Amino acid sequence: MSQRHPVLTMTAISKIFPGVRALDGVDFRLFPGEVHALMGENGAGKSTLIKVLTGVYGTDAGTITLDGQQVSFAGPMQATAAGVSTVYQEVNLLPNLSVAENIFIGREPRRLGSVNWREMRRRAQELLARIDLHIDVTELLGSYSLAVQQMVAIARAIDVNARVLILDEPTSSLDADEVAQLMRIMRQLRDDGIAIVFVTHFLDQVYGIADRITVLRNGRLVGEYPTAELPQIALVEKMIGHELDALERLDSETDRDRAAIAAGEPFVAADGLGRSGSVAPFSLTIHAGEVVGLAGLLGSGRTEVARLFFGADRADQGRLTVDGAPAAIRNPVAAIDRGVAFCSENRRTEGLVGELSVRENIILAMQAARGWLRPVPRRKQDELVERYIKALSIRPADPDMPVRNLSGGNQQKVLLARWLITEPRLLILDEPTRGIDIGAKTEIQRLVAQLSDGGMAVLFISAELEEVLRLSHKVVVMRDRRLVAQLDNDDTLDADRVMRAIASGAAQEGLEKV
Amino acid sequence: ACGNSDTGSDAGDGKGDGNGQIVLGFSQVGAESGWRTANTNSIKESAEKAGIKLQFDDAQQKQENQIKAIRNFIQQKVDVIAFSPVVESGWDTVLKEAKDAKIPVILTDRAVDSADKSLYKTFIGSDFVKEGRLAGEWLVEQKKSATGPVNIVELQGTTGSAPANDRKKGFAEAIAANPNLKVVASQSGDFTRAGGKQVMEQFLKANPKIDVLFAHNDDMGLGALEAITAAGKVPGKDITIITIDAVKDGMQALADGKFNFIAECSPLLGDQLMELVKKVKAGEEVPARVETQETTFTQEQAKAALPTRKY
Amino acid sequence: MTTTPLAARGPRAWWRVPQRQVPVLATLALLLVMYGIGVSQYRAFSNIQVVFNIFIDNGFLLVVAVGMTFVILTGGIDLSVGSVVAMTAMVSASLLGDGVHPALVLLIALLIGPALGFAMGCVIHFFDIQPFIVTLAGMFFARGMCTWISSTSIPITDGFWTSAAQERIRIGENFVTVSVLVALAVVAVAAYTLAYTRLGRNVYAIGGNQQSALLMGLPVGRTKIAVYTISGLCSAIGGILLSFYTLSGAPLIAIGMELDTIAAVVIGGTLLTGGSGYVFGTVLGVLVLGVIQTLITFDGSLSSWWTKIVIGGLLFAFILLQRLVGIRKK
Amino acid sequence: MSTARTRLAGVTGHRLFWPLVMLVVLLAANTIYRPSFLSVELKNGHLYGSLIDIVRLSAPLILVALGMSLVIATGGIDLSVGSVAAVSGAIACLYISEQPDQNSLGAVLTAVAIAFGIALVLGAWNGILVAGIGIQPIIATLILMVAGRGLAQLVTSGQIITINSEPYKTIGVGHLLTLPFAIIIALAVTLVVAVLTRRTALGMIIEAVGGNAEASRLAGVRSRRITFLVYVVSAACAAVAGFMMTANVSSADGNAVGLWVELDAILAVVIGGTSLVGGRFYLSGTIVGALIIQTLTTSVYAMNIDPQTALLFKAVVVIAVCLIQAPAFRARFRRRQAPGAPPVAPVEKQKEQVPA
Ligand SMILES: Nc1ncnc2c1ncn2[C@@H]1O[C@H](COP(=O)(O)OP(=O)(O)OP(=O)(O)O)[C@@H](O)[C@H]1O
Ligand SMILES: Nc1ncnc2c1ncn2[C@@H]1O[C@H](COP(=O)(O)OP(=O)(O)OP(=O)(O)O)[C@@H](O)[C@H]1O
Ligand SMILES: [Mg+2]
Ligand SMILES: [Mg+2]
Repeated sequence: MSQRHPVLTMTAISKIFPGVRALDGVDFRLFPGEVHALMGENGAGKSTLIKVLTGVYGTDAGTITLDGQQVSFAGPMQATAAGVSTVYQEVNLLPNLSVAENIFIGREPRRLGSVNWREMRRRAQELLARIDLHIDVTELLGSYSLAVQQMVAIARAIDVNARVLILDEPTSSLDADEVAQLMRIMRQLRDDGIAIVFVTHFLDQVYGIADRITVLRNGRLVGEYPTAELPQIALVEKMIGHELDALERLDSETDRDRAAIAAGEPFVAADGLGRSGSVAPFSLTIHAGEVVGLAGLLGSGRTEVARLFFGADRADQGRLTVDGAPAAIRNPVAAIDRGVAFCSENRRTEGLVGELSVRENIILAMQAARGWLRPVPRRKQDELVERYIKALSIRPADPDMPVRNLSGGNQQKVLLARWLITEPRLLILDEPTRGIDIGAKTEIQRLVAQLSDGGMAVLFISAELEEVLRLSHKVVVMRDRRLVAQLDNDDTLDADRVMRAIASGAAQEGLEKV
Repeated sequence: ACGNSDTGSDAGDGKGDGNGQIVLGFSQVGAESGWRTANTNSIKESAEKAGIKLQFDDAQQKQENQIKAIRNFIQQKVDVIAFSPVVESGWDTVLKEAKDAKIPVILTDRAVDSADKSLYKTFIGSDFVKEGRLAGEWLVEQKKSATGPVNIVELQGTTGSAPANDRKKGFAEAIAANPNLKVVASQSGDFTRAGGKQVMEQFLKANPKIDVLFAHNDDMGLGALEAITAAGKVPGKDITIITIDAVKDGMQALADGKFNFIAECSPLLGDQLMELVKKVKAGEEVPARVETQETTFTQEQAKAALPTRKY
Repeated sequence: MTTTPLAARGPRAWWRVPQRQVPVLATLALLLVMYGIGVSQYRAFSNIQVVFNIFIDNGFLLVVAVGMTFVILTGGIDLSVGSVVAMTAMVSASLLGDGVHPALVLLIALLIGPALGFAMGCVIHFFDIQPFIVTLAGMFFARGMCTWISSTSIPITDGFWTSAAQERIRIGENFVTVSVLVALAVVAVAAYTLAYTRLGRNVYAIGGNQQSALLMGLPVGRTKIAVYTISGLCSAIGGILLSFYTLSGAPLIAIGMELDTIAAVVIGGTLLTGGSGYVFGTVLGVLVLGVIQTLITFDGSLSSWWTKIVIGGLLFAFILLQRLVGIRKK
Repeated sequence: MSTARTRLAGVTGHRLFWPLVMLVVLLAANTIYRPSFLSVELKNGHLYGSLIDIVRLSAPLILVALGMSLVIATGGIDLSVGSVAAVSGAIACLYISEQPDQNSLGAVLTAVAIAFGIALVLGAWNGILVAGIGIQPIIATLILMVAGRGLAQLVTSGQIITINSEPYKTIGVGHLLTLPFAIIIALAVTLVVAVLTRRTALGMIIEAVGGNAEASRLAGVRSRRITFLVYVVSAACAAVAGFMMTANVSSADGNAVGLWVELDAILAVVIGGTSLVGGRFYLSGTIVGALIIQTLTTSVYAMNIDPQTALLFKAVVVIAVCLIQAPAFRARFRRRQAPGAPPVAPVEKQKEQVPA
């Protein structure tokens, strides 16, 4: 393999942000026809390396050669023109344009110089069909869920005739099925001789497809390895930089006494709650100390359910009781007053305020609940922020850094910290582990378990069925925007059964029917 | 002079009426100063007195708006159109339209520079150049015995506006008669008191010896008064103050000895205008130019005139 | 291995208006209502010429507003338009006064605006300075040029200009002017550009999210500069039309026009944050302002201050209804 | 690297550094033109001089700009400040002019209270349109900008109301401890706004709303209430500025008071480093911005620049201010001097997004 010429080489790349050395002499090689995984903890410098390559950032040192020619792109436009097609980490699309346009903008099919809309729609439909996405391509992109948007971004990238395809955490909000689709396409492209850079925190995906792995740690290169020669344990050790003792399995969590939990009064109970055009009426109870997992396919309406509980959207049918008393949760303020917290899936548009510092983002919800006249005392702020920066290992550990300068995973942790410090009674987590590295992920899972032990109710949504199963006492299955089953997470429940429930959409297995 | 009463009046709802009442479409520049408001009120009152129905339009200081208003008057088929042009140039097109529609036009307050004099019947108003000249001539007369240089500062109106241009020109022409009279500083005070005050403050600091202040209107002069007092000088004595307009507050200052001379620019041309409207409507011959009755005031004259001033 | 197709949305009936067009259509409906009120109140209002006059009197505003639409769609703003209009008219008048050939004058006048726009666009893009402040400086500059050229208004007597100004294009009983045709042509070209060219689509993209547009490999810098150049060009055309309209150049003309244009664009449903809006909406916005003004002239009983209060009131009523209609249809 | 150098970098890197440099340059230019420009003397127990004038005259602008900073921080804009200033000044003067004893302190206080109250109502009107009905701020406040001007003229009947009230006059031209009273008021209001926003959590919450409204809503911030509030505060500031402007000349001119002040205020805010997109706001920057603008105006008069070219001069200075302030511009310069220095990444500030 090393006999072939790399299509891309990056040598001794350094990138310094004010106060942060994001990349320090990193080398990277990419060969045609391979899938090359770029691995590292949150903040290791993966996204920065990619942005340096495509010219979003200038380098402070180092050279880049593409096809033996030294290049220095002034921006993604030039990179794209040179055959480097990229899906950046956050979904960077245009919510105000249609899906079709998002795929084709910049290279729209034209006739006599003017954009050929009909052709564009047709080709968009075709392309999305290839990745098995059947949506109305004339609709505005912004009206679709994050996962759909991620698929669209992928579709856009793979349609270009590129020699190098870069995918920065493309799978962070995708379900198993979509991931499988993506893998299939990646294989196809690889076989066509395209070089693919693949960033992810899912080890099984890496071992499922990657030919080689480059590991970064703290902005430095750890090494480059053929996948076959690097066992999983070794990979993780290389990423975190020490022995893997902190990562013991979390399996005791679901052993807690489900009966005891269920015997108590439910904390919240939805009775026929629904919103026309969004979620069909459903009933669901969540007890104190209970973790309820929501499973379902992309766009099945899990996020919408969460938003109804939180008052982010207003329910137009049914009732909600909190602590046995009817509660009209019409807006987030009302929900927060009753001890409900909602960590939304789209940290960029619905979560963080990019310009504000890590500290301010963390205390925002707490402050909002206290009202602006009673500021959280500085000492308390410092103490809380300090604690959660440590607990979630947010890096860099600088509370005054604007949050937009943090890496994606670290941003996610900040968002989580915001809600944890409010000590809610019901914590709704919508994809809380999106883009988070394995170390931190285990940490978060443990935290959730611990909190629920302490009596907190948790509604847990994740694209990873594994995770849902591991944490929840009860798994609620959604399909086509209706709640189709509630499964107790006893010894008999496994991913397979949940998948079957999703697929059949019915409760043939004697499960509680809704 | 009060604004609320106008709206209550039944002056015109645009539907026109067939009882032979003359309908006059009048487009005013705006309501940018007390002078202008007095002008508007004079016209409204006179129209009512003369039994003429007034279609009033306020152009908010924009020529575009005035042209639009005239077009609309044509559509409404008013009997006579009158307007105070915001600027001198650029009226030919719309005036031709009026002519084609056989609606006579009267200019008030300011002239236009159309080459084709048949586009309007007559002009009634003041001559800004003359006002500046009157101010300058009085000064020349006062200072004819002065041996040393006389330092004059000038507060101009809004840069680019017709009164500012003309008054500056007239004044400069007049004082050219005496080489001792020199304008040492000239800035725009935007016709406002605050502007006059602010500019005068700096004049006083930058020029140790100021003998004369010439302000393009009373308001700027009144603002400058405050700056002069604050600088520890006595207005009217240490600094001779000449202004134009003769609005009430200005006349008061003149009577109090704070101003020295005002060249009048009378806004009260309502009655004269209505006379002309009737004549024009009746098809009678009218003079090509009618000047408003205007005068100048010294301190003594102001004391005498003040009790009977209307605005 | 296959995903269940996402819950399909009902087939779109042919008569169902796409969501995105609802605000514009609501605006159109309200405009018609307002016109209807005028007709019912004032007899002469129903003359077709009144409608034509609205176009004649607002032709230059329309052209300038079209340019502003481009800028606002990218999320920017151009405060210099009013001054550039005045400067163009001033330059034309003074050159014509000097006896320069009208064709050459036209060319020069049409170059100055875009040149200034281009310069402002470059400063905005390359030095990453807020458009507001850059175009404000541009506004001062252009207005300063006006008073610098002449502090008095300059009449135009050139034959080409006067004939362009006074040429009446008959439509039955009524007429429009050359300006109206020019304005409509500009609208058509702009609408085509926005909908059917890459430049136009990039304009929307930048307004949606500039950072994303950059990462998607779109020519952000080029588009931004182009947009301010286009706005400069439209202002220049507007300036020419204004000089047709008034047959003169005056240093203080078109003061505050930037606010009128921004108002027209925003009333037409374009978001000031960028990314959403249509040229057709802008046309409606200009017409709304025109109709309000015509209503007030036809009324003819308002004092100066009531005129302003009523303009504010009508604007409020219109925007409120626009919001309510828009919300209900959603 | 030497500590002196890093310290220097710390100073030049400060947000206020370049605006202050500009201010100093303007003052220096004036001093070169007329060496006595900077001199301040004591006249009748009052400080007297061009510098004092500049600060006193910028007081109303500072006030308006403070309110505007908060509005802009929420991502809005308030065009109506000039009209609100005119209305409140007109109402106060009208009330005073109708009193038998214009010098009665009680009457003046009542006048100011009434006018202030009405200004709050106008601010609330703006707030309701923006926060309640959801009209775009620029157009919502444009309504009051137009109608408010008419309102002010209605109050004054299109005339200039001249008053003769010492207590009222004090607001504009009085002195306290040798300092112009207007400066003291401006300082006091600045202090109040600063304490209100920086000692409570209001400032951060405003910045959160301006930075990402949806995220703030989902974090439990009552964004509408905050948005509403800033328009009221802005109107309140404008009202005080209106009192100052009218007291300065002891008369209310419904047409001229506060004309175009909204543009100056926005310019001051922007020069001060606050982005029009919303988010972070800098009160100290705003004040420096206002001082720069007033210095510029005063320079035109003090250096006797021909009014016909005054605007060109302003254009040049404004563009110089923003160029020098722009990091991208300075970086370009530095790179030319020291080749090899890192190029700047074109990271544009964007609303509602957190690039990874
Ligand atoms: N614009 C910026 N300004 C300052 N620091 C930055 C900027 N962008 C990234 N960084 C810092 O650079 C480091 C590397 O970030 P990067 O986004 O490359 O991490 P990553 O490996 O992609 O992490 P993740 O897995 O969380 O996405 C982080 O410490 C981050 O805080
Ligand atoms: N077929 C569809 N047509 C249009 N919009 C859809 C469709 N499917 C999903 N959406 C969009 O996706 C969202 C609904 O999915 P929601 O986010 O509730 O699902 P989810 O189960 O959380 O899935 P995801 O994994 O996508 O987050 C809505 O905002 C909706 O607009
Ligand atoms: Mg990353
Ligand atoms: Mg979801």
